[in-house]
Amino acid sequence: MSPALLGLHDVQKWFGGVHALKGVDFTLAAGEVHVLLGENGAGKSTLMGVLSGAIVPDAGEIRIAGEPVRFASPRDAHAAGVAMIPQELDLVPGLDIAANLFLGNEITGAGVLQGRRMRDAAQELLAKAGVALDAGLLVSSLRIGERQLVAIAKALAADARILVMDEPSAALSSVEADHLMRVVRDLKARGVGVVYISHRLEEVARIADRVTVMRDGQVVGECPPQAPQAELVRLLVGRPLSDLFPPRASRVGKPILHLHRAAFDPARPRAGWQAPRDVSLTVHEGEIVGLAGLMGVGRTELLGALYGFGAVGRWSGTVEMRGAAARLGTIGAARRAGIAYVTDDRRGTGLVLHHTVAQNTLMSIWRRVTPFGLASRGLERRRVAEAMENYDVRPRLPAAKVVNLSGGNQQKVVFAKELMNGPSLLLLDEPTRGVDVGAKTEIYRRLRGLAEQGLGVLVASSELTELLGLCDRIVVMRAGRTVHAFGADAGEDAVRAVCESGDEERAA
Amino acid sequence: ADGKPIYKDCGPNNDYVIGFSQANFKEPYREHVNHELERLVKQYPKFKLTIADGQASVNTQVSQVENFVTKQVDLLMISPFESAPLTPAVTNVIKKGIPVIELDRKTVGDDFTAFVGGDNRQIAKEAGQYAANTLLPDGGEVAILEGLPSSSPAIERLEGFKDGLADNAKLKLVAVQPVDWQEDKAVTVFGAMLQAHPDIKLVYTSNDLAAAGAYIAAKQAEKADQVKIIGTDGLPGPSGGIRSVADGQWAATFTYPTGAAEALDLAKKILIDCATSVPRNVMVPSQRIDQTNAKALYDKEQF
Amino acid sequence: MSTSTVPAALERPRRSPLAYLVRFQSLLGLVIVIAAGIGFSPRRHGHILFLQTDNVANIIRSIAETGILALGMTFVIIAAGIDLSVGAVLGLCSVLTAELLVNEGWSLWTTLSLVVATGILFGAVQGFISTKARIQAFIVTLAGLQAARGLSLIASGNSFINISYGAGPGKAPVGFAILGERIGGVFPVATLVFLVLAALATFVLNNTRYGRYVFAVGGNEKAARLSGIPVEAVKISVYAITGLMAAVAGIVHAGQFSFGSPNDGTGYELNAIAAVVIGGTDLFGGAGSMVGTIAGAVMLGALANILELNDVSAALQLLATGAIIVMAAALQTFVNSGSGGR
Amino acid sequence: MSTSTVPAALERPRRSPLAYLVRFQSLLGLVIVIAAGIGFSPRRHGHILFLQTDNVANIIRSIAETGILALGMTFVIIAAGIDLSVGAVLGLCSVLTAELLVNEGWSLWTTLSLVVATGILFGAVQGFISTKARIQAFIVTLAGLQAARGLSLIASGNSFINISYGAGPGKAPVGFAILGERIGGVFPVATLVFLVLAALATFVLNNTRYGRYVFAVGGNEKAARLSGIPVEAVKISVYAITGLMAAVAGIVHAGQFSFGSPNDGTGYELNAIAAVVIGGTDLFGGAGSMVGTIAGAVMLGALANILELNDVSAALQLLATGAIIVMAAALQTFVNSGSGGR
Ligand SMILES: Nc1ncnc2c1ncn2[C@@H]1O[C@H](COP(=O)(O)OP(=O)(O)OP(=O)(O)O)[C@@H](O)[C@H]1O
Ligand SMILES: Nc1ncnc2c1ncn2[C@@H]1O[C@H](COP(=O)(O)OP(=O)(O)OP(=O)(O)O)[C@@H](O)[C@H]1O
Ligand SMILES: [Mg+2]
Ligand SMILES: [Mg+2]
Repeated sequence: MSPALLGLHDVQKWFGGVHALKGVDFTLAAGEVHVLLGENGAGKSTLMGVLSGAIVPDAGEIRIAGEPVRFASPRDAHAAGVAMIPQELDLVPGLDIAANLFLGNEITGAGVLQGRRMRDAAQELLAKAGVALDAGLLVSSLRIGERQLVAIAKALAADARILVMDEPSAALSSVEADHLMRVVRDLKARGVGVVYISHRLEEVARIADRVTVMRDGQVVGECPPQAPQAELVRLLVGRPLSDLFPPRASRVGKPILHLHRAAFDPARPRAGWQAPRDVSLTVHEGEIVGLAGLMGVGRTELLGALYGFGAVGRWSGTVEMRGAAARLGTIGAARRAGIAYVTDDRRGTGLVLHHTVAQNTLMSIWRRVTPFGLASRGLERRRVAEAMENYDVRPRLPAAKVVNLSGGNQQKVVFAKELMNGPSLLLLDEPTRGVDVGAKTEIYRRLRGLAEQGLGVLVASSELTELLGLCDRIVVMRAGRTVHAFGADAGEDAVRAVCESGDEERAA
Repeated sequence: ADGKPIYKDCGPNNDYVIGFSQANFKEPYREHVNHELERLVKQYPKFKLTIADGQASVNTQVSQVENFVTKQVDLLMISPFESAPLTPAVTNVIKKGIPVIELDRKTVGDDFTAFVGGDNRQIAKEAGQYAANTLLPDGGEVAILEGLPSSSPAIERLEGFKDGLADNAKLKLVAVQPVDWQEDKAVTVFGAMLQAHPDIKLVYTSNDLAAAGAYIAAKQAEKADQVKIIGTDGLPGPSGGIRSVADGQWAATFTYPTGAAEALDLAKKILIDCATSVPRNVMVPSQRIDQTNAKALYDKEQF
Repeated sequence: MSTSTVPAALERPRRSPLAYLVRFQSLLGLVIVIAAGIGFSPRRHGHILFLQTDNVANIIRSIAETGILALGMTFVIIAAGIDLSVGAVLGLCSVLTAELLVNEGWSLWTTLSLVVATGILFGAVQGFISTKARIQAFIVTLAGLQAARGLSLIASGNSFINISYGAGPGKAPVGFAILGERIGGVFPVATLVFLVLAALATFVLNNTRYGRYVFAVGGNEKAARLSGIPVEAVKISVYAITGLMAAVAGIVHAGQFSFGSPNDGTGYELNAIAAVVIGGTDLFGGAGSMVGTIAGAVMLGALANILELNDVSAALQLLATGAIIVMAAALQTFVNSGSGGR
Repeated sequence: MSTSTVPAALERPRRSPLAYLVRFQSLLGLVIVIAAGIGFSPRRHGHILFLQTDNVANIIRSIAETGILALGMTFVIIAAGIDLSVGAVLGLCSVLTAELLVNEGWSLWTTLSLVVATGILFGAVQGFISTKARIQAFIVTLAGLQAARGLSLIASGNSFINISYGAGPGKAPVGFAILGERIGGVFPVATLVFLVLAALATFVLNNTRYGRYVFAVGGNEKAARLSGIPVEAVKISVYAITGLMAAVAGIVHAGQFSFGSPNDGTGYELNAIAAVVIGGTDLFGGAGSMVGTIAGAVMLGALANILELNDVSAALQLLATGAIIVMAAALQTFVNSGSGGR
């Protein structure tokens, strides 16, 4: 039989004390979509890093079309026809989209950059990836979701034989995700081999030809793409998982946050910052309310404006906390009102990447662990240990630098940090982006638990299944407005329909 | 004097280490002093001279004086960057029984063995009088390019020159700007001055570098003939001010004596001849270099 | 389908008037200072001295050297580096030039090429050390500053060297004097050198692949590496560029002052960096503009000039300079922030 | 850089020998220099001059002022800022002290409190401007440098001021002279001031909430703000601290040299920053150690001393200083890299 397009054999990688890859074998055939699943920290990104030349393995060999190859740098991998969409979107914020798409292989004539030609070519690539963005925009002005799409387009630009997608759908909402599926399918049709990493199990059935599951730096098994989710989960987590989502609220209490026809006008309107224009919703004690909508409809901005982050400005209309009119708009005010906030950009605004897990976890509660303004190492150590335990941050090293944690574990640290304050209202933006099923269920269960104790939660997510499974109510947004509210029993299609439809019925 | 030699380990047969703490190596004048000392010390086979760069920082220079004590030099020569700050350090040297010869600037009080130098104020005053009486008897506009503001030589030369100008009421001092002893700054600043005051007839500069800068600016403004330039330092050699005067670029410059020869002679008296006393103040006169004597002097020193 | 993202795109047209203004925000400070210059300039029978040809010529001459340094500095800073050694390297190169021409009697071209080579090498070595040994550029170039001063003391034998022109030993070729001349008695040759280099630098930064790489490396080193950009080579090269610029500035210095001194150029690095940052370049790298740098340099020169024209006292000059620099910078950030720049 | 970010104790539970070595990496350069000092020190009848009490005393005296400045600088740099004005503020404060004591005849305590207040205010204003107007600290403090020099020229009337002690007009209280004294004829009072402040600064940085805030703000300003840390207050306060330290340094300067001059302190900022960075603090903020800074300051002093004891020529001293600084830094990053530093 002809050799596989790609073959990784017995790949090993150590990071200091961490044995990230313990001898992994992995193959990929031309025109095949090979889905790679695994818990956070399983080693997926590391394995793909090895394949794309970003990480030099300590042992093992890489074969492409049977030929053994050595990648000392991403450059070599490019040359061998390997392209990668990294998990942590690595774009240059100061350059425009076109420049980013062609970074490293610019179009030049006589040594001079052909700006116009590149922009036109970029525009086509964007269209191919289903992105209607102007190629002249600075990447720094793009949303996470939009950056994700640009990263996809960038990978397409390389038109490679082997394309690695590390959680490409993490930041996408239904429409973009659907389009991504389509893109992957016609890559496949063109004979490109695709490695697809995701924590969204429902995607598996839609595109996978083959599924491989990793755990603790090893391949723990393959399974057919039609395998039932429960089976996948069992392989992933290593034990059967009763059910993903905890039971709904038994009883909801008094309203905590109440918005009626509320609007936020920023002091300095920013292009692309979708200010909340007409928002009506209520979050009660013990209730988890979801915000649904397509990319850019203003969920992130709504949460930001409530917490006083992202833009300075004033709220108008009814804004009440616990039945009393509240003057929100600054972080101080929000925190005094007992609001906590988890941003959707953990690397940019959620964490101090080069600080330790300990430092990050304690960041929002220094006040509590420093009696009389003096640091108490004992107190610090105890709170950190407890937090890492509660949120199962791996590896359990308080002194590990957050930048070296896997994406999912980074997210857990953000969570721990925000919840240590014991808030009464929790604002979550894409809370489980890049978090594995096991961790997700933990997070859901913990959220529900906190809700039971009277916490109110407002969560924006691009993952509809998550909202449907977790929330007591789902509010759909469009262009800064809340347009409809669904109960717990809402069906996926109904919600999607409202999200993607254009008409303007008022929220209940 | 009570008959005891100034330095107890003196005598004709020993070798001696002389430490010279120079205020800084920045100004050409100080480079010149260093060269003079290095040149002349060769005439004293018993002397070994080491020079330290005070880097225009009192803190650094104090440290260097202290280090000379640690190294136990036999005699300290010093050109203090500023007087008061160096005084305690020098006093300490005297206490240790090490003779101190100060060049160019005195420390406060009497804790030094001898001082060799000129008088900034006097030199600048002569320059002012020369301008007032000889160069511009019928008056005109005058400008000054000051050194580094609030450093003592800059202050003394500025005030001295003003005193001198007083001789002639018809002179009008139209502009005073600091150029921090620097040629490039002098070009820019004097260029602007000539714009604001096109009729400037004479400019006094606190050192030769500034004078060179002033000349460039005047030339670029095509006013080289109109503006008479007076420098200070009067350094010899192809790079020095004497030559610039000889070439007719400047009207005059006033030598600020190094006192190197005198200082070394004192050192010999103290260390080798075991002198019991030496003159405390050796004033080395300044000399005016002008069109009358510049050429002669310049050619003379090109032995 | 993909229409869902269109609104977002439409909200951010590429060429909004604001964006347009912002592209030239770096010129703002300059405009202000010039306006102020005209306003406060002393007049003589109706003529605004500040605008007189000679005065303008003086201004642009006075900035030639720091301007040249600032050009190189722009590359380094955009690449998220810094180079404190440029002033000292300028001094070293002016000394070398004088020494070789006058005392060694080398020919003009061999001298210039050697001096330029020295500058490039010195810069490249600094870049190499800080890149390979991963030492902060600040430290390496601060050390480089010391080393350059030391070398120039050695090269000059602890003394400054005047350049006199003519034939025969101890004289430099007359041609070299041109750097001190003014074309048509008006336009300073030194400034011409600056302008030519400025045009070149602007072109390289904005219109070549190399320029792109510099932005990428400064903006997101990891992304640059993943895109197959030779990050280390780029980082080293930017220091070679500052070295080159410092060498040229040193030659210009020696030329226009017929003079080489180990101490010349002291503190120039701060002026150069100031010009760059006032020009709107971000000290943390990844963003900046060459035009801005040029504007910044001219602004600083015009500022000093207007203060001198008014015989402002040394003390007030210092105060005014400080105040105006801050105001210019403040204005820029204000305009910037309107467009959601960081 | 890596571990200095970890408030030491947080990693105590598991201390590998490497981690242990790394915790003290900042001392490495110092150890080397001292070893070298002993090795190369000239000896006189058996005694190692470098180690003689007097010599050691001289070294620690010589670093008192830059040391004090470096303490403040450490806070600013960890908070991802920079302060170029400290040298000038030192000058300003030395002038003020002399002026008030000598020419205005103020009492010692009123003088000192006013001078300290001035320093703090000056720093705070700079912090306020750069924070509120969002101007890069480099620019604001460069302007501040100019302003401070301007002010000191005004305060001193373009002159320097000698301080003479005694009673009556024109004389400063005798007590003030103590700053020039040496305890038991050995230990310099100026150094004592430095040590006290150093202990204080180390404590504040490592053992207080404020210290933790400084690290957080420097590490990621946005994240810190989101976590409810009063980012702006912290940023302003660090400049107030450098201002305070500069004021104290200025007083010490006036005291130990009985002198105040607008020109004093020129260039000190670079030495202070060098001490900080050699001490292993990251110029990009979020990481650093006070102990490292102290070690860095002492190292620079010892280095200069050993070179002079050996009669190294000025030129070679510059070269050697440059080389050794780089080597020390290289060694640190080398040791660091073992522990996955950035
Ligand atoms: N640069 C690094 N230094 C140290 N440890 C690292 C580094 N990169 C990864 N690791 C560790 O290697 C292991 C695998 O990380 P990896 O990112 O491959 O996991 P992953 O499967 O991609 O997880 P996720 O699904 O959350 O992205 C983790 O324990 C992580 O902490
Ligand atoms: N023009 C912009 N400049 C800077 N940041 C922006 C801009 N537009 C959006 N953002 C921010 O980018 C982040 C990511 O946006 P995100 O991808 O979450 O949009 P979305 O969640 O898909 O749509 P939304 O959250 O608005 O419903 C958010 O914090 C958002 O505020
Ligand atoms: Mg991953
Ligand atoms: Mg969002």
